[in-house]
Amino acid sequence: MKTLTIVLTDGPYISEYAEIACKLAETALKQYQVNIFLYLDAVHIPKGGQNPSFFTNAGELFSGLAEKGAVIRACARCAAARGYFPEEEIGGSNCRDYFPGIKITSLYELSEMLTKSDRVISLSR
Amino acid sequence: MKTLTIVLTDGPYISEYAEIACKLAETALKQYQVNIFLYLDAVHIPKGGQNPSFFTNAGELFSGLAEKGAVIRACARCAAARGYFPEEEIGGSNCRDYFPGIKITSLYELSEMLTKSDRVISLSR
Amino acid sequence: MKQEQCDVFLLTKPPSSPRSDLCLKLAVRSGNARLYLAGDGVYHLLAGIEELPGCKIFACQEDLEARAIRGKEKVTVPENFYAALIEDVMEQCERAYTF
Amino acid sequence: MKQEQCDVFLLTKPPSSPRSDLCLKLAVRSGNARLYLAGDGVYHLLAGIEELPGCKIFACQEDLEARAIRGKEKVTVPENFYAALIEDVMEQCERAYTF
Amino acid sequence: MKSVFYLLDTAPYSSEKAFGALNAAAVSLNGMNVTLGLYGDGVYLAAAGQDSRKLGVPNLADILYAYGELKVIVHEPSLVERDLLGETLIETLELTDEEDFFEAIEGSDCLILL
Amino acid sequence: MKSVFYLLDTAPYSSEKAFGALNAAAVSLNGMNVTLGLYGDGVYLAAAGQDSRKLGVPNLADILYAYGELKVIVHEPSLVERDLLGETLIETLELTDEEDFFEAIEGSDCLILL
Repeated sequence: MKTLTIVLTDGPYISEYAEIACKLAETALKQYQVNIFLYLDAVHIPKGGQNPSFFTNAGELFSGLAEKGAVIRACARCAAARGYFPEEEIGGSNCRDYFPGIKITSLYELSEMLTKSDRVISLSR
Repeated sequence: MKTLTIVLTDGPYISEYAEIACKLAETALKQYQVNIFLYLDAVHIPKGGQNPSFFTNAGELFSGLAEKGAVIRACARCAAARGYFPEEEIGGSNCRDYFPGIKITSLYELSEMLTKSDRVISLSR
Repeated sequence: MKQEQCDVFLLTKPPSSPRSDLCLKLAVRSGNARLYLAGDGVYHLLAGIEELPGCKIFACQEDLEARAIRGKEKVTVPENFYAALIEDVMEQCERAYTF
Repeated sequence: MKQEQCDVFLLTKPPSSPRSDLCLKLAVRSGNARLYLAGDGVYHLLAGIEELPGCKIFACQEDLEARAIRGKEKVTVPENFYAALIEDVMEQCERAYTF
Repeated sequence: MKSVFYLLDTAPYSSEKAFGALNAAAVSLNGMNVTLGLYGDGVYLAAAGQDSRKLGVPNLADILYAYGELKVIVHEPSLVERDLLGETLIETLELTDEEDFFEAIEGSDCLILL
Repeated sequence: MKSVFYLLDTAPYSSEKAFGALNAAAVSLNGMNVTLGLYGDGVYLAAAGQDSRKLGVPNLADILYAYGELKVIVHEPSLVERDLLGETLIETLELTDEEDFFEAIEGSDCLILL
């Protein structure tokens, strides 16, 4: 099975890239392995408790992607800077502030993802 | 006493505006009233638990400003979208995820701040 | 859906962005580019991007509608933009770029 | 420190930014502008911004050093950039703008 | 401050900034003289016929209509650069040349860019 | 993927993107052929003599030196546009014209912009 990796750097709402990434991943998941690496501000995307009155909940969207098999990882340095930390794993996540299915990992995971990918898409402002 | 209001829209670390705002506010507080309104991604600035290994902790900087008298408020809609909610007030904050001294308020507070200001500085990418 | 080898470009930036310039330069160099416009990328239709040599243009319906930009004769608006894009990116193209 | 009425501009964007253009246009219109360069704003020194008519230029020392940009004869590098800026913004100027 | 000029220089929909600028301008109407200036990529907000239902986000043109008392001016050179001058534009907006646009900025007590 | 081209088109220090691009390029050295391309405002990273101590942030030039095995190319037309060509530049970087820069992008298995 071919693999697509998506690299994101923007947080939710401020730009539309979380939503575009979600549409790409949703489509690709029907046939392919999908990895998503959350870098810089994108580590805010899986934060629990989002309640955007006028937009679609980005955390739920990404949690849904993880449920469908997407491997979603957040950069540990970027996450720690912004107050998200890895702890013991519950519900497929190792961060209590994150939606299920999304883990904090080292930046080396990005390199691993790229090595195993057939295509890479990066989206950023 | 004259009043300076600073409007921010970027989150911490991704841009240097939180730090520049802090330098401006720190200086202005010696003589003036300082208001800071956190809008859009800037509502991430007061998040607790930030641990940026290579940068200065933005949450601590802003909490320090509040301690010195700066009035720092975050937009309720932007905060809710990103998972921050007002609850009962503890330590000068009404959000359990925020550093002390920084409150979530309605966007109307921005208008109030502007009306009462002698100068306004907005910083954004 | 066999086709000759092409390069795919996903462009989400408006014409004013330096990233748009870079994207279009690479697309013209490709000689056989499939340029997918989403987000603010659809604003390139105002500037006549469909005349770019060697580029076949696709635009995203919902982004066109939100931004009130009309499609054009030489521009394909797929029923499912992201399905068409993913198929091209994963199966059809030699190189894939995102701007 | 009495001085004639001026306008203050804080510019933190590099020359490529459209906001820099807007800032410099307004500064030239002012006729008596005090232009404070911080952050990427200090890159304007490479392009000779100190020759802009009617503009007095100030630059932030720590931003110059980080970016390896040298000061210039006509450019003031205050010992305390933010103190000078706040004094100008709060007490001296007629209008204050940030870009 | 008795007046505020919000300058929007980013395109609608791709970022929250246009939505944020509209909301901020709207709340400021309460007690201040407010101008929203569309400049650079911000002028894309002037296009008539926006329909964001399929995108699932607020229709920003509808918000403009909803605050009819908000003064919105459009920097005409930015429209020209973006090939928008020949398109149908929202009729409640006021096209201004660069001189008038700058005078509106200079005539306001403060300028806010998001 | 056996090779990756990271394109940095934002200036250092004002944003985390330069720091992020350097770190991402550095970890990718482990098993991939990596090129970091400085383009547009990204070429400001090429200036020699950066000293960020007073700013209290990492010295990005030092990170470049620390990863000597990282191939860094600089888009010369961007340097010229920014009046940087006459300045002292970090000597380990390779200046390339537009043709060579684009060929380096096209010769990589993927292009990542942060």
